Amino acid sequence: MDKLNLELYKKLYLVRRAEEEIIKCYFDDEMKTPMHMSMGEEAIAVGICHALKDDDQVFGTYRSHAIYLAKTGDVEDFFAEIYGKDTALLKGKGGSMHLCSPDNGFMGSSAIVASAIPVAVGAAFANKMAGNGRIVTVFFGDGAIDEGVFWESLNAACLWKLPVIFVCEDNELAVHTPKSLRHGYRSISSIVADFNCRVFKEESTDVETIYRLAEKAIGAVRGSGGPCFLDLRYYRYLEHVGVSEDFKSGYRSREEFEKWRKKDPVEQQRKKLIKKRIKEEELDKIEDGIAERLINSMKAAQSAPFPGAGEIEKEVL
Amino acid sequence: MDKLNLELYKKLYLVRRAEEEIIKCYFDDEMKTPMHMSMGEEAIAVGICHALKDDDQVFGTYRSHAIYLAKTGDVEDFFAEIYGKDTALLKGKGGSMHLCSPDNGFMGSSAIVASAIPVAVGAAFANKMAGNGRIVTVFFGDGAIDEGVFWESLNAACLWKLPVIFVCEDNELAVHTPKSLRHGYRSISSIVADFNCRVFKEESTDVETIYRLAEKAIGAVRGSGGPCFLDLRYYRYLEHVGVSEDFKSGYRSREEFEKWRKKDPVEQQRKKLIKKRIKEEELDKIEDGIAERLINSMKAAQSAPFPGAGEIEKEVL
Amino acid sequence: MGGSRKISYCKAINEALIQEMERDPRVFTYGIGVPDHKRIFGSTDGLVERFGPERCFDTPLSEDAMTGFGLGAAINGLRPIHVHMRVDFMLLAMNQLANMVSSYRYASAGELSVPMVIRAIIGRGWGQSFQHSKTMHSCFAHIPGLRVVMPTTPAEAKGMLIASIREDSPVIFIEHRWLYYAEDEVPEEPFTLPLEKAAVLRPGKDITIVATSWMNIEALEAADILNKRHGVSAEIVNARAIAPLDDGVIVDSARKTGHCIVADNDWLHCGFSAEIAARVSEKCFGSLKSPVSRIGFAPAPCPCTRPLENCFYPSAVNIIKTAEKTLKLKEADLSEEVFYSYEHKFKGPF
Amino acid sequence: MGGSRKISYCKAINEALIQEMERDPRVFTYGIGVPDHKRIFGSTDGLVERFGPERCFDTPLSEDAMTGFGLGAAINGLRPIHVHMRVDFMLLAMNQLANMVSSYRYASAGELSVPMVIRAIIGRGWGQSFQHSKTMHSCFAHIPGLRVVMPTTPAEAKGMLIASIREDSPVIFIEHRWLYYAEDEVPEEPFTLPLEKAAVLRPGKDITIVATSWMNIEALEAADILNKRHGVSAEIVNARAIAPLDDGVIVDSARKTGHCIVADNDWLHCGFSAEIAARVSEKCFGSLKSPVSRIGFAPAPCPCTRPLENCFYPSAVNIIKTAEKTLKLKEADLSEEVFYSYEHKFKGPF
Ligand SMILES: Cc1ncc(C[n+]2csc(CCOP(=O)(O)OP(=O)(O)O)c2C)c(N)n1
Ligand SMILES: Cc1ncc(C[n+]2csc(CCOP(=O)(O)OP(=O)(O)O)c2C)c(N)n1
Ligand SMILES: [Mg+2]
Ligand SMILES: [Mg+2]
Repeated sequence: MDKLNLELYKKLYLVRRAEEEIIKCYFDDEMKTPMHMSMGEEAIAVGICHALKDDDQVFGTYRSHAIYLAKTGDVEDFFAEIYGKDTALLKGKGGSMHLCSPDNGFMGSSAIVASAIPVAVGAAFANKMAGNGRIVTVFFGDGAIDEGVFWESLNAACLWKLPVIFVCEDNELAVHTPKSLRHGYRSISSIVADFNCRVFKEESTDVETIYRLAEKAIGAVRGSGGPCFLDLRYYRYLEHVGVSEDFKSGYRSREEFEKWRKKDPVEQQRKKLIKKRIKEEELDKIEDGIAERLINSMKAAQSAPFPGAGEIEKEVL
Repeated sequence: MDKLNLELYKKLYLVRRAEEEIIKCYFDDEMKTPMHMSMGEEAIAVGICHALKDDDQVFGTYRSHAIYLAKTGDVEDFFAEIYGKDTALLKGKGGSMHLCSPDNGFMGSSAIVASAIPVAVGAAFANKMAGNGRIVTVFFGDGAIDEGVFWESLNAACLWKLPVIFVCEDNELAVHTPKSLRHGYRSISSIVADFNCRVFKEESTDVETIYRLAEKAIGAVRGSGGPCFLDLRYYRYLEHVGVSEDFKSGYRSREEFEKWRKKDPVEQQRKKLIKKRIKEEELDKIEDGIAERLINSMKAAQSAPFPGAGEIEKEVL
Repeated sequence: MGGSRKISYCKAINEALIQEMERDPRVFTYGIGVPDHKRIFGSTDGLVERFGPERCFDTPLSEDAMTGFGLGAAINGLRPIHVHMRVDFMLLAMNQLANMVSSYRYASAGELSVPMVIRAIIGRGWGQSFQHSKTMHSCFAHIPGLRVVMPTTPAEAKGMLIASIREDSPVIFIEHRWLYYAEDEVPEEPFTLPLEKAAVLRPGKDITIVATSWMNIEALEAADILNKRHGVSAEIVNARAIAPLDDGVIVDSARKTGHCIVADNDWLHCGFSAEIAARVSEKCFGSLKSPVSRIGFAPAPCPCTRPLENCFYPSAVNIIKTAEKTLKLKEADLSEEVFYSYEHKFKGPF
Repeated sequence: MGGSRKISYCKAINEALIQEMERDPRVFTYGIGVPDHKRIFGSTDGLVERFGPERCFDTPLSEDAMTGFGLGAAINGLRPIHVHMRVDFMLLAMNQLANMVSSYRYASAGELSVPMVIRAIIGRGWGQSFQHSKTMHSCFAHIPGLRVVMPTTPAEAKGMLIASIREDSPVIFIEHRWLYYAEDEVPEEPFTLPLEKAAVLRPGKDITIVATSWMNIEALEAADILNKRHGVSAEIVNARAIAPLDDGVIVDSARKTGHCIVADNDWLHCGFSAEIAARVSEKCFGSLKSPVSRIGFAPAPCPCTRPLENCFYPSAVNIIKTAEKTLKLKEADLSEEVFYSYEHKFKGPF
């Protein structure tokens, strides 16, 4: 049996299903936090996070459901947080945009575009000083590379040869604005390759391909000590923020979506497993198990208490 | 007679001599403004500014004596300003770091590293909208390219194809810190060339070479409408700020200086003229004329009145 | 002169933009998302269609450079309007704002001027947390050379935006997201309102409530209840000008009533509320019957979850309770009151 | 316990750095020019020799990223000290400061902490103009989650820097360039001073002068002259803690004297001086015999030329004149007085 591909699928399914559950409940208006959905990018998040060790570290953006779930394995805390409940690690202070689980190597996510990138570089510096072998991976979008701080951070990581992997999750959009209206160059990969940085580019939605690529990048970081840059393409299924489709708003076409949908990372991986002769019933059972866990933790989150007013001024300093 | 080379020499001499006059008087402690001297970079400033038209526009840094003098042809206002006098256009509000003469196309200089770069890009946008054919040139050091705003500005200029020339005056130092401690890449030129930007690189201290290069860059901007990047090397003769040498402080050697000194832009150009059979006496006379103008305007500045206290709150809004 | 009609705050902004861009070809509007289909919550509707992509355009995500870009365009004769969906993003441009935009005119001794407007949206959205909830007017106001205004009513939105666009110095124009739907009478024709003066929003005689932006709405509710429950007549002074600030209206009101509460849409420490409290305390010394009190955000980053968010943001209830304390009234039982709680209406994301 | 000896403010900072880096291997110092031969005006002397380039290093000119870098190192267990030769350069990092550093602990509900010190130098140099002359403490102090301190004496420099380095939340540590040469008794052994409290610098009974940073030096001079010329006993309260601020010492003093002047090393509008004036006016209501006055920078960008620079910066003379007005004294003729005018000593560049 192909254990790797099954494990990858489990994570893909978990991520996808978690967001489907969110969609089902979002209009109940109990999750009062802006949702930036991961749908479409699951292969990147799962492929990379699966290649990382438990104590490797990850930083994300407001669009971090997938990487959070893939990195941490947590579900219970996740739902409690987006429901804003006292049972969550952050007690609802962060919400969907600010997930954080340091013990599981998820070091936080920021809703200011590009602002976690230098933090990741500093975290990598600390790891290097500690000699703990940990790798830091920071995820960001193709919009983040517009920001000066991306360039400053890239330069510093290359200069100091820090063990950090920059992952640009390129959906060609910043909110609704295409790259063509934002970038005065053809290819970010070829620019970054002129820095002291290894670059890997990939457009696949196959999680195994991403996983292998991540292994290569991790190897390169461990080998050289210096950074890598992953330029990975995906298609954002839903609107920028919110849980609905938005193909009618005119800035992109449903046809494009349909093209990507044909190579949907989750379905594709399921098909691959079946081709590899994993029984469909077995998969169904696995999926049901995951779904049960998700639904239960969601219910637990729904019925959990809110934090008390005293929480507001705690942990400020 | 080689009129071009003579004109270039006059400007070189003016710039060099102006700074020499400053050095002579600086320890009188009457010019109460921090001096960042241009000595060593005259060929760049003069070569480029001479290639620009009068109504083309220039932005600089705290180290702008050379480009200010080369672009504006002004001397009187310059000295009045660094003496902080009421007779200066800025009435001493700016000082040496904040020269400004909009009527002569010198649009200002900033003492925050890299911060004039986006301003130049916006000025170029306005020129493009006005269709006035003006070109904006912004000068900055090899330290400025460390700052994120350089990358943001470069990207925007390339994206919108704006008529702006970026001039990186590379003296390999930011204050006392060499490029090797700041840059995580080999060559800025090759990186910028991956943007939609023409790049020209030159290490010459020959003003004519720089002038021809500038002509080429200006032609490229007028032709394409889009930006150029000039990567120009020079050697800073004096300390970062102040009017003295600093070869004893240990971060760089006098030997290196001596190597550059052999191809000093001003002396070299003088030699060239003599080779071209311009009589030395003629040059002496020209130099004396320039010196006289400089010394007179310096004296005028010294004896001019200070601005009245009422000036302080004028022109705030 | 045309008449006036009820339009929303959002429409008032939109109308000001269209009328000024129509009038003056040097005006252009730009910023992240400005021409996209959401149109900055509708406020930039129709601009790109009318004025084309040269005068209404999107930008890279580069707040710092885009601010410098506006400055460069302004000193070269254009009149840029830069839009930020969130004031928090302006923090990336703080260097350009405080070191460049604010001093360029001074740095050229008036040879160059900076007719630039920066529109920034603030306001409690909906679970926005600590990176999308600041106001920052006091920090901008602290820097000489920057004008800062915060219109509250639709008429102010239009009149002050037109005045800002026509102004030759930089103006930071701060709009509260929740005010976008407020409707009121607004003249059809272009008109201007002063950028440095506060205005009495509701006259009264017993106590002065100085409020900024959305806090005026809370103050109006509080004033109604104070009147109903205590017969107290509160005067609300809308502090729509933050810097520079002609404090005459504020000081006159406080001197008249002898009591003053400042309700700012911001944190208190070193904020605009401190400035008002300091000025009122100084200039009304001897006329005040009680110390000036201040109301604002809880001293913490803004949390996401609703119950804590409710503790973070000040409301009519805080104003009422503070007024009761100030006037030494017995605390009214507010449990029966129905508050205009906008957050119940507002569905995410922002 | 070792003894104490007179050392300079600069040496006190240097000693604190060395002792803490010696004590705790997690501490490191970095920033533009930190290890170069000028050593941040001498304050980082000996660090790179003692602790090597891994714990004392230069950086690219990237203030924004370098601030985020410190944050990342801090949440991963190190204790960074980031140095800026000028506070003005911190404006490039305002986003990291106000959106990231200040809220990271909150954002992780205390799972992560941010033991980071940011040293920034301020102060009138010598024709520095408008981009090298800000103080900005009020803007930093406005953001919950940031500590801001401004030590004045050498002992404070050492004790507060050690406390800052040992503190688990971010501290912005603001040093005035002119104080670098001030000498005073400082204990040899490491010691800490509280980060949230003001201190009485000179006891008095007739009027309170609350001063920040260099303004304490001006206040001392003013107090001498007020005593000599008017027999007035001024109490100087050194507001060395800006945020968070336990205002007890300040309020007690103002209540005791009944008169209060705030002399801040900054612009007034929406500044720290407003916060102090607001608090004193509120908490001493009824005990004040005169309104609180404020003294600070002229409301303009800082000009370069000396005569205008002299108008820009507040001085002992302003304090004396304000005290005379406050106490209704006849204006003393100060033309014979020799003021300790540091700017005559100070030769450029900064
Ligand atoms: C500094 C900053 N500017 C603007 C925004 C508003 N904003 C939020 S997400 C976004 C687009 C980001 O695009 P990208 O980085 O490609 O990420 P994606 O949403 O596509 O995953 C923008 C402009 C922000 N949050 N931060
Ligand atoms: C944003 C900012 N950071 C730091 C400084 C302090 N500083 C002044 S000049 C300088 C070095 C700049 O080097 P470069 O751009 O190469 O110019 P050069 O002095 O070599 O001409 C530094 C770090 C500053 N003025 N602005
Ligand atoms: Mg994107
Ligand atoms: Mg240099």
